[in-house]
Amino acid sequence: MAEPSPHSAPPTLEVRNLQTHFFTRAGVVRAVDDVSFTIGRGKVLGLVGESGSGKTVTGFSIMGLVDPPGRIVGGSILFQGRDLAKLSEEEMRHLRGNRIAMIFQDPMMTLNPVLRIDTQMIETVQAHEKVSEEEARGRARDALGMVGIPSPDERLKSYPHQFSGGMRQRVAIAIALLHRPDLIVADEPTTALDVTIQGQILAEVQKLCATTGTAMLWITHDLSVVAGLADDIAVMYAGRVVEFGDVGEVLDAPLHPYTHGLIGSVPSRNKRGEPLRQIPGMTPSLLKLPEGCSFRARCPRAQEDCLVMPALHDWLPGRLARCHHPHLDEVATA
Amino acid sequence: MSAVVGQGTPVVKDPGAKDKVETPFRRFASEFMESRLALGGLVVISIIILLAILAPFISPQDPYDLAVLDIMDGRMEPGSLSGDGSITYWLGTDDQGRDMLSGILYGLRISLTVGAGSAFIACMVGASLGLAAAYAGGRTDSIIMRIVDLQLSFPSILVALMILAFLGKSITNVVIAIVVVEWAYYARTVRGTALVERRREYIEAAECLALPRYRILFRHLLPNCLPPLIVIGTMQVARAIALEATLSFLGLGVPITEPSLGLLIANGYEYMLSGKYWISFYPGIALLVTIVAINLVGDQLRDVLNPRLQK
Amino acid sequence: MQATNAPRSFSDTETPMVELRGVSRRFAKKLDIAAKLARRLGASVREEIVHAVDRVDLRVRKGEVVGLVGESGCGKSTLGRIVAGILPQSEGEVFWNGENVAAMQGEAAKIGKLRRQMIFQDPYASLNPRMRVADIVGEAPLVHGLTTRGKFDGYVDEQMRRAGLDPAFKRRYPHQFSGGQRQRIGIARALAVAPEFIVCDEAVAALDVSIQAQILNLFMQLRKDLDLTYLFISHDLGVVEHLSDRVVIMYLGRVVEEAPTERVFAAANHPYTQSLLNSVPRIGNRKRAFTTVKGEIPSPLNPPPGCHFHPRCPHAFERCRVEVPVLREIAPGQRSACHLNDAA
Amino acid sequence: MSVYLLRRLIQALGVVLAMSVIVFIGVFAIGDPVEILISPDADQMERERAIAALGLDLPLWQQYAIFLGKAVQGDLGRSFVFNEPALQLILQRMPATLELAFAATFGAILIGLPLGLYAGLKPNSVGSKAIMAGSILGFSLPTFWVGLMLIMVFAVQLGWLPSTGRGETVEILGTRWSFLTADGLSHLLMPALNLALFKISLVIRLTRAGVRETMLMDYVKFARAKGLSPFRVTFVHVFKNILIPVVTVTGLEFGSTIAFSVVTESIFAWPGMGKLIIDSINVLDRPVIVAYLMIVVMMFITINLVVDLMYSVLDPRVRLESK
Amino acid sequence: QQVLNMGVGSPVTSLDPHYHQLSPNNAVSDMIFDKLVGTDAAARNIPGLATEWRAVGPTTWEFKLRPGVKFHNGNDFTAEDVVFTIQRLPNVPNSPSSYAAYARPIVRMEIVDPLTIRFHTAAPYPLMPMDMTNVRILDATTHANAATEDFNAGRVAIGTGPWRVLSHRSGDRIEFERNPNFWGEAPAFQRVNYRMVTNDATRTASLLSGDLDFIDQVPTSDLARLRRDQNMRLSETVGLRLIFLGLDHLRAENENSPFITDHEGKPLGRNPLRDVRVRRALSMAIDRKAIAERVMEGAATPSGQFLPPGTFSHVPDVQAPAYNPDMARRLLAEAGYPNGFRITLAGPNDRYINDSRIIQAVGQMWTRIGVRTAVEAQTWSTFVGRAGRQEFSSFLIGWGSNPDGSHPLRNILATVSRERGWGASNRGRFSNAEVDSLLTQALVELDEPKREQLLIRAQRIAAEQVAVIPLHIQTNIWAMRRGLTHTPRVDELTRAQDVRPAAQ
Ligand SMILES: Nc1ncnc2c1ncn2[C@@H]1O[C@H](COP(=O)(O)OP(=O)(O)OP(=O)(O)O)[C@@H](O)[C@H]1O
Ligand SMILES: Nc1ncnc2c1ncn2[C@@H]1O[C@H](COP(=O)(O)OP(=O)(O)OP(=O)(O)O)[C@@H](O)[C@H]1O
Ligand SMILES: [Mg+2]
Ligand SMILES: [Mg+2]
Repeated sequence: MAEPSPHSAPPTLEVRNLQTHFFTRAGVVRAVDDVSFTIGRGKVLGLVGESGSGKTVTGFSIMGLVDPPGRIVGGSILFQGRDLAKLSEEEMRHLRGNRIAMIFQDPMMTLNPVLRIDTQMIETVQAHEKVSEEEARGRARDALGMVGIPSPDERLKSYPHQFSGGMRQRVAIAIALLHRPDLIVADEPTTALDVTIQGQILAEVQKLCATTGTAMLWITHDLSVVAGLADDIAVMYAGRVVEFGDVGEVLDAPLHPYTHGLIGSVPSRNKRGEPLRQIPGMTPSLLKLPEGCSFRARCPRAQEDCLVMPALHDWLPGRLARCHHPHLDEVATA
Repeated sequence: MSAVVGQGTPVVKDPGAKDKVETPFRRFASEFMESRLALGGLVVISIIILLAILAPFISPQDPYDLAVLDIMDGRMEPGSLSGDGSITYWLGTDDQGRDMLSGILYGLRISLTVGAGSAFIACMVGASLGLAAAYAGGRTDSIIMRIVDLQLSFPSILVALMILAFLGKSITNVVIAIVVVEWAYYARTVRGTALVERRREYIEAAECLALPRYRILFRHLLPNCLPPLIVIGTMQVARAIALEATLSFLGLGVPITEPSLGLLIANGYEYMLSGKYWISFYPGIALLVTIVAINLVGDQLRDVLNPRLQK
Repeated sequence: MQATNAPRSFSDTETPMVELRGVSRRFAKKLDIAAKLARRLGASVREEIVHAVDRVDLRVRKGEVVGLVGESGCGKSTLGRIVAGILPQSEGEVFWNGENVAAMQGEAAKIGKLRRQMIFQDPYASLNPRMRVADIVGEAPLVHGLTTRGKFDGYVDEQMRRAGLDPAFKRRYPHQFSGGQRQRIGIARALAVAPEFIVCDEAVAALDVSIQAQILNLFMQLRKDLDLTYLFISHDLGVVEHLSDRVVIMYLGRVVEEAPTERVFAAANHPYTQSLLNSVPRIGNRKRAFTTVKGEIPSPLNPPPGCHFHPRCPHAFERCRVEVPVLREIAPGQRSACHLNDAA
Repeated sequence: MSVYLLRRLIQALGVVLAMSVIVFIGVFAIGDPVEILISPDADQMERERAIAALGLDLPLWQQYAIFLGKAVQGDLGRSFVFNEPALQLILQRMPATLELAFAATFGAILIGLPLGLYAGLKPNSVGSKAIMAGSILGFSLPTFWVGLMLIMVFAVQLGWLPSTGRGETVEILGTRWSFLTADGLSHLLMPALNLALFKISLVIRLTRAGVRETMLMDYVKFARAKGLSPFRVTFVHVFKNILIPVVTVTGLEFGSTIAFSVVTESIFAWPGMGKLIIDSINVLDRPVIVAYLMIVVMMFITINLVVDLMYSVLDPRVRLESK
Repeated sequence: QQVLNMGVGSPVTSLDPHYHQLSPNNAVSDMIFDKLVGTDAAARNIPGLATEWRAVGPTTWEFKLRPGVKFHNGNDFTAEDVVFTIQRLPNVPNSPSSYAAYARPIVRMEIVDPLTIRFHTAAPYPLMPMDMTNVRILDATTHANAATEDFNAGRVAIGTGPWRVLSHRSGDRIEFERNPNFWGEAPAFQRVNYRMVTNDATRTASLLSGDLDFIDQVPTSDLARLRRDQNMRLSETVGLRLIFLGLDHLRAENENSPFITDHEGKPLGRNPLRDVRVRRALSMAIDRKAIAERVMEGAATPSGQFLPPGTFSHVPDVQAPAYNPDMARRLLAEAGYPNGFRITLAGPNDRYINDSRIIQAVGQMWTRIGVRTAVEAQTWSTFVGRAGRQEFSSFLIGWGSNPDGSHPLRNILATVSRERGWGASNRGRFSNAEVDSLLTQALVELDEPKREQLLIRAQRIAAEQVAVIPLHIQTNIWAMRRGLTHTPRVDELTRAQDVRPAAQ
């Protein structure tokens, strides 16, 4: 996370020490507990981490869509310099779908099954701009065209169930693009899709980012997607960002032992037929996180001092890691 | 075949693994307890069931024994002393000189028997047929489901009326009538759930393990169809009690000499205008409390057992 | 333990452990009286038939790991189920150690079935939520007489340990385990009936990367320890590449290509295989432009005629639209179903 | 669509036929109408004459065959008691019952939907807890009891509403309706409320459950993520989805509303079909019982069909062909 | 007050006066039509459309018709209409309970002049005037081809009576208008709204709330309240309906009666009810006063016979049996049942006033003398069929008599005989030769005092033999708002002409 130089514009999004907790009967779930990262204009940040590490909650926190019993309890979310965490619901509503858009994971569930596509698109246009229905329809048609849906005029009159998963996800992306937002939060938008369809969508997203200059937070657990798509990467573990940096650098020479293990366990990183490198143990429950570094119990490098929670420290320029004993040695060899 | 586990596959240990085994029942129970209202309902039902079971021992009078009733004690106000001075009618008497308190306690017995009995039998019949339909599929399925449709396409109260008109009055016949009316709900519910459950992979796994069919049906499929069954079961108990009351009101319920709550209400109902409220008021309260309590419990069960609302 | 599972070589002459010959599976929605009547009256109704698996030949030799790859709905699971004996085929024959499964009787049939086990995709749905782990694992052995009531505990413990589970957990219920642990329970359950052949249907797809590695390692370990044979169904090419000796690629119910693993990844022949390989993001490929296969996957309800892939194929020509290509050997151990091979 | 309708038609025919057999045998088994209908001082000769006059001297299957033959021509027999065609008798009374049932159903939706919506949107508020508690009461109170209480309070004690009967009617299209006159409405209010009570609870619960379930759906969250106003999210995205179960269930319940009007009608002396059937059962007026049940079955079938069609209108995912 | 809102408890099923013998139908017919012989409130014959009648020969009755009577549509009433009416009686299609019986004794009709008609019978027939109190006269021209539906639709509900039908909504209400040309006393109201409110409690509630001015079949449970209410008036009279217990006389002395066992539930091997001492004991064990006061709330008079005092052929010296449980026990012991036995008492629960309550009360009383009684109440439709098939050992039933002892004797106490048409409702199969012979004589005796003596003797024997156990005669009760008066009728008919504004 390079310090923004004083004369350049603020980054599109800067999340600092974000904390979002769920106050359940069983106790406080620290779903997001100290997350920080920055996304510059037109950049793609890949947010990776295992299931339950708090990626989605981070996304919803940015959108201001954390539902009770969840609440943002700390930190700031600076969007073009404004702290979203401090905005009123009404102000937030004006940003949502307008300046910040979101794409959800499951394309089968994100569109309202009983409303036609045009209704769902036009209402989005009209929610933020006073335009005639005709004009809104025109915008919707253009957006559909942009994501590569053939004969958008006809398609507007369809219901979601008449589309395949890939098509629906494209509609969702089109809806996100309606107001040419400055930031798109994409929560695993291709995970539910087939490989070839995922390829199509990724290609389109790449093209769009390049043409519109929109910044993108791409949430996924698939390191290979991030590798191909993102500029920067943030790795989450148990509600915290444990590593942040340029995609290439991080993937080639991860600092944090967790990132290290994660990348190591990707099959294609391993020699065929040989046992995969694996991280022993499993992710701890967010309800009762161990004291100190939450990765401690699974970490081969853990030592006494790991009983103290490490801070996200920039060990190298633009390379941050939350670890007392990062793999600095390998950076040198890489 | 060695059972050696290499270091590549470490045994997963979980601290505190041995202390408490959270059975599905226990988990369900703790979730159920979360609603104080439902807990209250459960307590009330327990008390009511206890009262009903103990009725012969705690009620001042055997309201079914014509020898101890005296019409000269008929329609006495709550708190009156019987003609021979032997008992105090705390809740008054009905037209036959029947102690209302005893009548209500015994009436609870009958209402609960009818309600629970008919719900239970209907559940057994309906669940078996529904399960068979879902598992066998094909022709069996469509025959059973057509019968269910037929049954459901017919207003329950009319069916019950017809059956009772045909069979005559008795507790058994009321139970039969309610079973005939309600089995179809169970069958449909179980079939619906079973159709979903039987596509789940654990059933395939059981088939893959070449387990006998009955075992798959009753050990794997049935237990997983239970939650919705329990929910409609409780609700249907309440419904059955209300239905019995209505049938009694329409003159086709249990015999007059063994009055259920419904019949007590129907009897006393004629006295409402003349101010002898207690003859139907107290049984009415008893009926209401019972049904409300059952519904409260059923309601919470529905929430707890609903997979879609499960956390 | 640094044993390498170097690719083995197999002779074509030995009897395959599992062989499918011309196996098809159709799912049909039959017309009822009303629909038939309506058709007679001129309404345009027809039977809807899904050719989930369409004339597939497949051989798996003892000790081999065969990867089965393809996109959603192409019939991988259906094929896996047929092999595991859960689902009967509509046509064709399945052989187990050279014996026609359909002809097997009584005890032999049961043993044959038990020898082929399956591990399922969804770790949450594949365990009966109302049974304790001990019962899930031990039920079948007990029923089939592989163990007795007296030895039950020890038997279950052994299976659990082998799958990397602490036997202390055996009185627990599935919901008390994480996804990876559940998958281990599923594995223990399958191992408990002493199988020789295991169908893994997307067995790691639902798991996190770090857990996925644990399970994959377990599979490989077991293969070595117990001399198991796998049919490994997956849509994750990376996993398949890592694990299998041979890869079979399916598209809309048909096998389009089949080859040893290195060969597939080095010299894929079928255009579908090629585009599949191209679309897969690789961790090694940084900031690259994704290439795309055009078009959507067609519905298996009415697949395109001829070669199913032709509407999306960049090389399609006239013949592809009308004639179904046959699977032909194009290189040693490599077979492909594409008309381009004839043209060449 | 045509296949679907055809299928429903065939099913309906089967159901009606099966029903007619069951009903015929059932009604036959209940008792001998002659015993009830005949004057107690009628001697044996008169008795035999009556039996022959009513066609009860034939074997059951012959009676059924005759019935079926006539039924095909739209004649469901003549009432023993009224000496009028049973069908006509029932059709005469149907408007009163329909009026009552419609009033109850619409009332239930009008009252239940907003309450359920509120309870679903604010599940933890005191108001919604009160609503839910109230709805359990509504479920639990026996209809007949509530009916009498209503009369006691609103007619006898307060004198606000007429106690029983149907009010003034206006003739439209050959049938008489009372909901168009003030007097008629005032008569309709209490019985409709009585009948609606259970449905109100039902609608409240359905709505609440629907809202709670729908609120958890991704598409609702997505709607919010689009920046839509809470109003639009609730009343377009959520509402349209919960309308589906509510309409389906209330539609299906419409049949049972008609059936349950038996109780309400007899309490409020409402001259509808429900009262007719109770009276007919009491005097074993077989043709009326059979005709009533046949009509009810057909009504149920029609209602179910209408509900299904409505369902497909409301929910575009449901294509009738694929059912 | 121009409009009278009446609420009746039983539905009127047809406006055809010859379709179905049913009190509610008869009441409405009495408002629309007239009979040759009318009956006053005490059921005594009074001139109707006939001004006088007499037996002009042993087999000939002559009726003089009232002159100047017009039907509602203006047609004149003549002897032709009488002939037409009598001929129509057996020819009403589908009638389940017809009036044909009243036409059967008449073998020939003779029109002497337009206002005189003679009925010829095969044998002497003393009951002719009473029969004529049941036959409503139709118009030969208007009703020539009228079907029941035409009456029900109101099209031909045209008679000579005090009210004309304005509209009829079956099962709901009938609206009447005063017939300005009525030959008798002019009705007091311009319009009558005759509504059927079958639920007892709602009927009372409607009266209390003012929706109705007048109701019949007042539930006994509401009597106390209505008596107290300043704004309400009651009108009551002892009726003609006896509530009694039927006993099994069918099973011979050494046979088992179906619902009688010993205390262990084993069959007795004999039928105790064939022993008159047992029957007497059962009768004595019943505290009729308690039933009349407690169960019926005063709306009944204990009775030992079918007819109330003051009616033709009432037996003056037969009183309601006195309550004497000790004597009853003694009689039982004498008969060989010192410990009693078990019996089931059956009865309807929806037919007579408090029917199921009465059998429970009787059950209490019998149980006290050692006859352990189980009580079985069922709907009338089930009950009446079983009773008719002699399935019960003892049962409660009622009988509404014509005010002539021959009516109950012939139908309930006479030996069942198909040829004579006797014993139509003799469900206990009582049979006594002496009763039969007295009845035979009475049925052809034209001399009224002689006939009355024959009937009294027959009834006395039946009472001594305890053929049935009479309980009480119901009191007919109507209730109305203050400001109305009503002449209560023993025959239970609720007719608008009996209601008038009260004299201020
Ligand atoms: N409403 C809630 N109440 C309680 N805990 C919640 C709630 N929503 C999320 N959590 C918890 O927050 C944690 C983070 O969840 P989140 O959905 O952000 O994970 P994720 O990284 O997106 O995982 P996945 O890859 O499975 O989508 C989880 O442990 C989850 O249990
Ligand atoms: N029981 C069934 N009834 C009807 N159609 C079925 C059934 N099972 C599978 N199919 C159809 O057969 C086709 C192949 O299904 P299958 O599950 O084998 O695909 P798959 O390759 O495993 O897909 P996925 O990757 O989604 O698991 C699909 O189109 C599916 O809809
Ligand atoms: Mg997520
Ligand atoms: Mg699959």
